[in-house]
Parts: sequence; structure tokens; C-alpha cells
Amino acid sequence: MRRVRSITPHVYGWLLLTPAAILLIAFTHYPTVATLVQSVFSKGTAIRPSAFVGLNNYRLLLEDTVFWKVLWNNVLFGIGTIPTSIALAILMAVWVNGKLPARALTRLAFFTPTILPMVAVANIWLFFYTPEIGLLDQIGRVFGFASHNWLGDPDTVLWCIVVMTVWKEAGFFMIFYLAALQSLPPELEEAGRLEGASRWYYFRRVAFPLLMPTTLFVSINAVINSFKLVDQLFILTKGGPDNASSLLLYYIYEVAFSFLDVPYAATLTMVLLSALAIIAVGQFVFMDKRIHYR
Amino acid sequence: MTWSIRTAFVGLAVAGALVLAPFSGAMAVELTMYYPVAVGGPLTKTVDGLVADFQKENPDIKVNAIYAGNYNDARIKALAALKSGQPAQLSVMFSIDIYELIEQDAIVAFDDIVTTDEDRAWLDKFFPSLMENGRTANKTWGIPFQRSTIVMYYNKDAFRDAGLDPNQPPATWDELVTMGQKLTKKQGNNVERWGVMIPSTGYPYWMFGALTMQNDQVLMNGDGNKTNFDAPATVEALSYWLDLGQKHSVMPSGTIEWGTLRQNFLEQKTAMMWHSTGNLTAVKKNAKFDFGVAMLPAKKRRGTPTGGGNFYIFKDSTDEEKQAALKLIKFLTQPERTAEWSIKTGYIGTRPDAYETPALLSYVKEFPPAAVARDQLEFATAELSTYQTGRVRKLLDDAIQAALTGSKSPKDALSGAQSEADRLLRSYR
Amino acid sequence: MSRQFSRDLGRGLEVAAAWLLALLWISPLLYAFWSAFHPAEYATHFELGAPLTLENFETAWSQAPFARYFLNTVLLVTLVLIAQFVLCTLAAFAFARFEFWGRNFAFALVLVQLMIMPEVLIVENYTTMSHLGLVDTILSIGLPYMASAFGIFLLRQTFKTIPKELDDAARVEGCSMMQILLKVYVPLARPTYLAYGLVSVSYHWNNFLWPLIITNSVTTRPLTVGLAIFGAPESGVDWSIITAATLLAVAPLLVAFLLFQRQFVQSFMHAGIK
Amino acid sequence: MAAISLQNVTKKWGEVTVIKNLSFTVEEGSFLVLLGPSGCGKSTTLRMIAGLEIADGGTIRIMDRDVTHEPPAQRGISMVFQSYALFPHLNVEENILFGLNVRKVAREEKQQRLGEVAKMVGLSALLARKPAQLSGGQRQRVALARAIISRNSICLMDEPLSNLDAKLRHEMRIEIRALQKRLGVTVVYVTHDQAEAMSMADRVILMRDGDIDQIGAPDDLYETPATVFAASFIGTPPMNLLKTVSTTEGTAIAGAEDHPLLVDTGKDFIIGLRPEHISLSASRGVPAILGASDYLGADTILTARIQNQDVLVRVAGHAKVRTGEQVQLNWENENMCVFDAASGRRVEDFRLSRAAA
Repeated sequence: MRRVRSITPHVYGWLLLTPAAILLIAFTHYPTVATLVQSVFSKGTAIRPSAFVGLNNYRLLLEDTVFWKVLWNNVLFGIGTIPTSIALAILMAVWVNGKLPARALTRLAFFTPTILPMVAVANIWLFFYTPEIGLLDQIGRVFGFASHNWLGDPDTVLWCIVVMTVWKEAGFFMIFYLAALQSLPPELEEAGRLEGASRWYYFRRVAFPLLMPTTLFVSINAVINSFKLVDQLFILTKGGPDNASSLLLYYIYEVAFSFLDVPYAATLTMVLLSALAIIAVGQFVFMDKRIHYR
Repeated sequence: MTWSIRTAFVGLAVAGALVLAPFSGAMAVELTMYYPVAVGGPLTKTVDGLVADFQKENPDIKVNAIYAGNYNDARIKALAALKSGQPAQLSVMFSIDIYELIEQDAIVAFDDIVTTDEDRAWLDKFFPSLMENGRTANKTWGIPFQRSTIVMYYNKDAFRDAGLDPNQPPATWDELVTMGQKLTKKQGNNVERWGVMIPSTGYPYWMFGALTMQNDQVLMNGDGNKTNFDAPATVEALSYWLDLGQKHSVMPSGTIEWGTLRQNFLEQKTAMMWHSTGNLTAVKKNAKFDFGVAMLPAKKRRGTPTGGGNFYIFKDSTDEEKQAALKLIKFLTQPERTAEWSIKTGYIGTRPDAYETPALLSYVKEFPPAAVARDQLEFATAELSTYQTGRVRKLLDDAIQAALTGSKSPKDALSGAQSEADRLLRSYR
Repeated sequence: MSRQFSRDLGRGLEVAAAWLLALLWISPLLYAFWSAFHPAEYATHFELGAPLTLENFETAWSQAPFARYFLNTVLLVTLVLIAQFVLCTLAAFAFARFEFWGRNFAFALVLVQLMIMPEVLIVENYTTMSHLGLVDTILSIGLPYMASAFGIFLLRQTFKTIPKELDDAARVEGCSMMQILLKVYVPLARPTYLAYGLVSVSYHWNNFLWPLIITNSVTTRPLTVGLAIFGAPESGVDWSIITAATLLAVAPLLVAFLLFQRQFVQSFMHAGIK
Repeated sequence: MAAISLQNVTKKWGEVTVIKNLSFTVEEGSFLVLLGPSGCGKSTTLRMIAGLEIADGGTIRIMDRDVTHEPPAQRGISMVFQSYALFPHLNVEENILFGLNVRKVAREEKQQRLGEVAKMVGLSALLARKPAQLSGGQRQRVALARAIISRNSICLMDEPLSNLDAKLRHEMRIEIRALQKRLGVTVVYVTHDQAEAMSMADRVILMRDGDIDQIGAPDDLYETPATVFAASFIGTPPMNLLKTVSTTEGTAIAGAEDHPLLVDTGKDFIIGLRPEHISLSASRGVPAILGASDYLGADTILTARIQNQDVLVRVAGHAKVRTGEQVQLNWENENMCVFDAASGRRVEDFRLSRAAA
């Protein structure tokens, strides 16, 4: 034991790592590579076997108007959900961190969407958005607005999805901000109050900059989620009308499991992977910063 | 500590057993049937009941029914099961999956299994329009079972309210517009009740298939390798659909949600709706007003696509299994069973002689709307189905929605879809 | 005086805004309660005097095998949680306390999963599962999530904050490596396990896309998929029954959260998830 | 004019009253120390003056203005926190200028004041640094500078030196006192360190359980402690407090019945004697036996025992004594404090017994 001491940590380290490593390789690294390989083959059927087609799938991708639409939707979806849910999360955290009456109840209300399954609540949101008989239209009618076909109008449908997603996400992010806010020393706020800083000034100049690591962590989560959260589409819109609310991952699902075109789905997945890789690089840069900061 | 570890182990073992759910048991012939049922409710019970009857008559055949979800799920699951070597001998799948299944070399034609003349005669016992989707290349690949079509539900009270004859629903496109206008009730800017709603999410191509048929135009050829999306009659049909909302204002503009439409009708937010016969039972149960069911109106002729699921037999099974599967399908499509099935589920009886059984005769008498779908079958046609059917269907769906939401003109939308479809189907010609 | 007044007014408005937002946030749940406990004709009408009923729950319960879905979900969540705890603990311990060849490289490979979650790789993972013959098993739903990069990362961070002296002290007392892990590291990381466990449970309780793809029978389908199939708009939306089913499905998690709300938030803070 | 005055100020945490009817005033330009053990309410009092806590009863006036319900920023005060409360993401300059930025003071004036203050506290070279890059003493100076630059006439300090090491603490004590004198500001300074209080204060308020135990100049507190508590709290080592017994001859230190000190009044007393006021003699005085000796360099603290009571005695230089040696303890009667054993309060009108006199 003593004699082989120098070798022990290596053996131990790898032994401990092995179970996790096997699964990670099997379900993260291998499929990533397999996706790349798959994307240069054609769709195979029993009659026509799959064949190597080089970059043909990528060429099709460039010509695929649905792909561009879906990608653009995803960008809009990100722009719509990420800043809004973060801003709301901060606002909620500040509220429930302060002296709010019925604070526990309010916190519960904010957090509840996080623990509700997206597919289950999507049906409830369907009721909100349904024209004529839906809640939005019922309320609108009281104020004399004409009925609007929220999910049937390409100009509003994506924003309906955005609103629902923000609703789902903000409370989750709030928890991170709440934890961060509670770790700020209270004297900082007192020092600010003594100097006559308004709550807004204090927030803008002190709290918000100090929450920056949290904000970066949360925004990366939000960015990932903006590519990942498609559950609601299955119930609310199926990506319609005319792909106006479709997102990249939903399109991948459609291509793979509805059109049974695995190679093209792999090609689309490569786009998604590249997008995530770019974010990953961004995150490493940020992590460096965070270490210096603390 | 030790105790809790032991319980954890026992728990794990039990969980493992449940998680891996091993297959077991072997009988003379064992059939695995995939069935597209979403709801585990009455329908599964009906199917289970029919299967049990069959097993009683044929004790040497055991049938495992796997309820796999919607049509899309059922197809994916069945194909995946075949690919990974799990047993599957037959399945009810979307009637329009035929080309995909042929391309995957997954199914056999019934012509190749039937042996007796009686069996061959059996193949011709069904409504011809229901057989259209199951036949290609001069062979029969699918036997109609869980089939539906589109009918028009209308609110008789609303007709009376608008001064119309509740027993004279619109029979032509023009009547649909003029009656629709009378039925549309406005209060200021707000529409209290629309004239008609045709759903344009979920299955827009299906509704559209009705409109084009009424304009005497089919959407594709019988070989599944050519579409007619840009035919003038097709464009005209889409223009009419668009005009119902935009020009005549008898229907809301934008898309209309398939899933919530029934609720809209039940809440009397629309006087008429086009919907699947599958809604009949629910409408009958929940309508608080006098309602009627009518055939869809005509332009040049009446028309509707059929819809729903057919029986297929998988190629990768033994002859014995194929014969057993055939036996099961024949059993389930006997006139009496078909009648029972139709009464219990609201799906169409798939063969004319089923409507002559005492059960269905008395049912139709008691509830005349049940006959409308049958009568309309005379004018029915196949549902859109081609090679690469998922893609082609989505092209049409997108084009319809693009036109209805005003982002493209019907002509542009449809010719775009047509050229894309041509690109996809060229290699199959 | 007026300054005081405007301060109070501002404060009042703020409280009102917070409450309004809270009301908006809880409204889908409120609606679910309304619709589930009233007959179908009140699903879209709000009248104070509407009669109460439990019929929707009965209907929902009898129309779909929710009991089985429940069991599936509980099995899934338990399986995933146990596997994650074991795998992530071992891996995190390796990263936190051993200097081994290729450690940094291995860690970087682990972190890749933070970005490329199993959701992105559904297509290839489905193929893998069908090669393994695992399609339509509960194991296959959980497998891609078991080696969780987030869990490894989180536990590694926690383990690193544990003073090396404790480790040394245990070694002096004659503990083996595994004993040190089980008796020193794991107990000290309890808040992290709790927070991670809660996140994991709620994640897998609510996960949808992958289980939708990989399962196809009642015996494996988790609640979310069962619910989605049950409430799929294809068959026409009946909100009373869907909301009743929804409430049935979320009730355990909701009740657990109500009971453990405080611990939940606190464990987040202790775990240093911020 | 009183810079600060508190009248009957009360503070409750829930059901517990932590500050009971507190009243005192602080003279303009003076250095007041709130002294007391932890939990005595001194910090709460300071925070109520600052407006960080709101008093539940009574009035707080600053420069003759009722500020009881004013927010902190309206009170015209600055404050130095125990933890310094420096903003970690701002550099020294930004930290110092934080308040002026809030008040939107003109740029030139800010720079001019910054220059002045930075020079005053010796931070001119460090303005661009972040707090994390500063030593404890430097952070302390930033906190001071932030308080000074506002030019408020009142500065509140909450244990500002407790996070520094002993040597630095000593330096800062002198520096803060010098700054206060130079700027002429009124300082209210909270500490639990009696040495700090004695060396810096013009006046000390000794607090105990939310109440004032004694107010006075440092030497008042040292020489004439009002209570046993004050006597035991102030001085290193603190005053010897010895129990008495009644004898026929008078009241004597328990264990030294032969040497009655006071005329017996039937009450129990406590005799207080500062260690430095006691001298050893071979011939006359209260007999005691020497125990441990603690050599501190300039002097030595001897522990003598009178029966079972310890008495500390400070003698100059390195006293060479033997443990167990019998000695006599002597002191001047004017240096002797007498407290009522029951109330713990100082007794002024005691009468010395004949023997002692």
C-alpha cells in the first residue's frame, strides 16, 4: 500500500469516476459524435438504404425555409423570455426578501409554476388563450375589446408562448436571486440608506452589480432553457400556425419522430449543438471572471 | 443503518423488476397488436372486450394489445419495436401511413395472405371510399377499422333564432355563406356568435381535403407520388376557406383550434362546425341545445375525406402468425362486431352490411345523425397520403395556415407547397 | 408630512403590485381548482353559486390509469435520484480529493453535459436505447440523466469546502477511503444533497419530451406523458376533466412543497446554489 | 447645545424590551462612548440614533430637531460600521464618494473633498483599489473617509476597531481621536472594550441590560464607579470586590474579621479596591497569603488571598515574592469604594470604623 502510494490516487480517481464516465460517454459524448456522423448520411428505408451524402443535408438545411423560420423564432423566443424572466425574478426576489405583508404566501405563489408540469399547465393556458370562450377574451369583453385569436394569429402566437414560458421560469430563477440577496451583508444596505440612497439607487449601484455572478449563472440557464423548453408546444400550438410558434428542438422532434428523417434531424441537432457550444465558450470566459471577482 | 440498507436493496430489486418488466409466457400463437388509443378509457375497454371474445373463440391464439397513444406514436412505436426485434404482428395505424410502411418494407399486402375465395370476397365487403387509403399498386394493404369522416354539426336553435329552417342546413358553398351571414350575430364590434367554424390546426389538410373534393379535385394520385396542391380547383377551395373569414365574415379569421372547437360549439359561439364524426358522442352528451348533423355542403359535388385507422399486418412474422392475425382482423370486422363497435365508439361502420344488422338499424332509427356519416361515404375520398407523407402533409398544413393567417396568398402558398412536394416525391415516380 | 405620505403611497403601490403579480402567477392553479371542482358547464363560466362536485376527479381517475402512471413516476424519480446520488457522489469525490492523471480533462468532459443536456440528443439516444433493447422501460427514461454533470459539479464544490483536516482526522482514526466518503463527506454535504434532490425530483416529475419519445405503454409511461396523452387537444378539450387530472398529478409535489417550503429555500442557500 | 438628545427612548424586539426608557444627551463636538458588554443594547441605541431602527417610544433629537421618525439620510449623520460595509465592487474612490454621488454633488467639489479626505486618512495612493485588495487597517480608513467626506457634524461608530489587531487598534484609537478633535465633529462610539472607552472618550455611558449604569468622564468611572458592575467592568485588572461580614467591632472583609473597616450598620457591603491602590507591608494591615504572581514587565500583578477571596495587587517592577508568604495589605481609605451588597450601588455616606480611621 505504502509502496504503491504514488499510483493509488490515479487508480482511486478513475475507479470512482468510471460509473459516471460510462453513462456520460454513452449518452452525451457518443451521441454527439454519432449526430455528426449521422448528419452526412441520407435517410435510409428498407427499400433505399442510407448512403453517404457529404454535406448534402447541410445544403438542404440552408434551403429549408422552415428551418430559418424556426431558428428566427428561437432567437425571438430567447429575446422574449431571457431578459423578462430574469428581470421578473429579480423583482420577485427583492419583494419577498423585503418586508412584504403575506410574504410567505407571495413567495409560494411566485414559485408554484416551477413545480407544475409544463404539459399539464399548457392545457390551462390553452383556456386562457382560446378565442371567444377563453379567459383573456372574457376579461377583454368586460373592457369592450373585440375577441382576439391569440394562438391563431402568427403575430401573437409566439408571444403567447413567451408569456407562458416566462411565467414558468421566473419563479425558479427567483430562488437563486433570493439565495444571493440573503447572502449580501445587511450593512451594505444600511450604509446606503445612511447616505440617502433611494432603494432604486441602491439596487442599481450596489445590489445589482453584486448579484452579477447570479445573473450570469441564471442567464446561461435561461439561454439553455430557451433551446430546451418545447413541452408547451405539444399542447398549445404544435408549432403552428404555419410554424409561427415552432422552435428548433420541436422541429427536430418533428423531423425525427414524425417524418422519420433521422439524418436531417441530426443535421438540425448539429446546429443546436453549435449554438450551445458558442454559449459554452461564453460561459468559460465568464467563469474565469467570476473567480477573479470573488 | 443495516436495516435501512437492506430495505433499500429490497426496494431496488422490486423497482428493478418493475422497471425492466420482463416478457413472459408462450402459447400456441401469440400476437402483439399495437393500437392507437390515447385515452385509456371506454375505447380500450371496448377493444379489450372484443379481443377477449376472440380469444374465447380461439383459445390457441393469445393477443397482447399495446395501446400506444395517438396515431403518430403508434406508428413510431410499432416501427421501433420491429427494428429492435420485439414481436409485433399487426397494428391499427393511421390509414395514411401506408406508403411509409411500404417504404419501410414493414407490411404485407392482404392479397398475399388470403387463401380462400371467401377471404378474397371479404376484401370487397367494405365501403369503397374507406378502402381507397388502404389500396395502392393494385394491392390491399390496410383493412378499415377505426374510421371517421368529417360532418357538419349545426345548432338548430341558432337556425330558428336567425329565422332559418332548422331542418334545411346549407347544402352548397353559397348557402353556407348566406346562411352563415344570417347566423352571425354581432353586438357592436363584438361577434356573439359566428356562422361557421372549420378547424385549421391539428389536421388542416383533412378539412381542406373536404373542400377540394367538393370542388371536384383530389389532392394526390393513387400511387402516392404526385400531389395537386397548385391545381386551380385546389387554390379556389383555399380561397373560399379564406373568404369565409376575410370576405364574408362568417368565420373568425386566423386559424381555428381543433381541440377547443367543440367547446366553442357547445358554448354556442358558432352556429355550425365542421368536425370529425368522433365528436358525435361528446356533442350529444353535452349540448344544451337542439343540434343537428349534416353532410358537408357541395360546390361542384359533395365530398369529404375519410380518416382514421386501418389494420396492417407486419411482414416480419411467421405464416402461422399472419394467418392468426388475419383471423383476428376478420373476426373484428364481422358485420355484427362492426355494428357493436360503431355503436359503442361512434366510429363509422366500415361495411354496408353492418348497417343492416338489427343493432345498427335500430340505433340509426333512434339517433339519425349516426346515418349521416354513412350516407356521406358515397361522396367520400381518400385522405391525403403520399410517400414521405409526414413532410408532404406538413407542407400542405403550413400552406393552409399561411393563407388563412394572411401571410401568403392562397396561390403563392399552395404553389410553394407543390414545388416542395415535387422535390420530395420526384424520386418515387 | 407629505413626504411621509408619498412614501407610504409608494410603499402601498409596491405591495399592491407584488400581490397582483403573485395573483397572476397563481391564477392558472386557481383556475384548475375552479374548473376541477365544478361541473363541466362552469369550466368556462365563473359564477359564485356554481355547485361543487368531485365527479371530474372520478371521471379522470377512471378514464386513464393514473394510479399506474403515479407508480411509474415514483419509480422513475426514485431510480434516477438514487443513481444520481451514487454516481455523482463517487465522481465528485474523485474530482474533489484525488489528483489523478487527466483529471482536468475528465472534468471538462463532464462539464460538457451542462450545456448539451439529454434533451438535445433525443434522436441519437433513442437509437442507442433501441439497440440496447431498452425502449419502453422506466430504466431507459432515467438512464441519460443518471450521470448528471450538474450533480457532479455541485457536490464537487461542496466537497471542496470541507476542511482537509477532517479528512486527515478520519484517516488517523483508521477510516478507509470509502468510510471517509460515507462518514465525513456525505453527512457534511447534506444540504447540497437535499437541494439537489429536490431539483432532481421536480425535474423528473415534470420531464416530458424524452419520456414521451421513449415510452409507449401504460406500464412505463410517467404522469406527464399520461397526462399529455389524456389531455391532447386532438380528442377535444374537456377542461373540467383535464384540470382534475392535472391536480391529481401535481398534488404530491404541491403538497410536499407546501410542507417543505422553508427547508427548500434554505437548503438552496446552504448548498450555495447561487 | 446638545448635538443629540434621547428622551425616554424604548425599543422592543417582539415581547422583549431591549432598551428601557433611555435618556441622555451628547454635547456638540464631544466624543461619547457607549460602553457595555455584548447584548447590553449599545448597538441598538446607536442604530436608533442612526435611524436604522425605529424607536418604539420616546424622542430622539439631533441638533434640536425631532428625528424620531425620520429616515437615516435625513438625520445629518454619518456612520462607520463594524464590518466597514464597503461595497466590494466599487474601488476606494467610489466607496468614499458613494454618498456624494447619491446627493449629486458637483464634480469639482467632489474631487476637492476627496483629495482632502484621502490625504487626511492616508489613502491617496490607494484610490483605485478594490476593498478586497486592502488590508484591514486600510479598509478601516476607507470607512472613516466615507464618514468624514459627508461633512456631517455627527459621526456614529459601531465597534469600528474590533476587527483589527491589537497594535493597529492602538494606533487607530489615537488617530480617530485626533481626527475628531481636528474636525470638531460629535462622535458617538460604541465599544465593549473599556480601554478604548477610557482612552478616547470625553464622556462614557456605561450600559447594562438596556439601561444606563453610569454616565461620566472616564476618570469618574474609574475612580468613582457608581455600581459594582461599573467597578468590575472598568480597569485591567478590574477593581477588587470583597465581601464583608459584620463583627462586634464593625464591618470587616470576610476572612479579615480582626480588621473592621466600617461602622456596622447591619447591612452587607462590598469593598472595592483598585489593585494599584493596595500596597504590601510586613507589619500592619489586612493579613493575606500570597498566591500566583503575574509579571507584566512594568509591573507585576500579585494574587493575595484573604481566606477564600482573591485580591489582586499591582506592584511596580518585577516583584520577588514567594508563594505562600504571609503579607499585610494596606491602602488609603480615600481610595476605598464601598457598595451596598444588596443593590450593588455605591454608598457615599459610610462611616469608617475607628480602627480603620
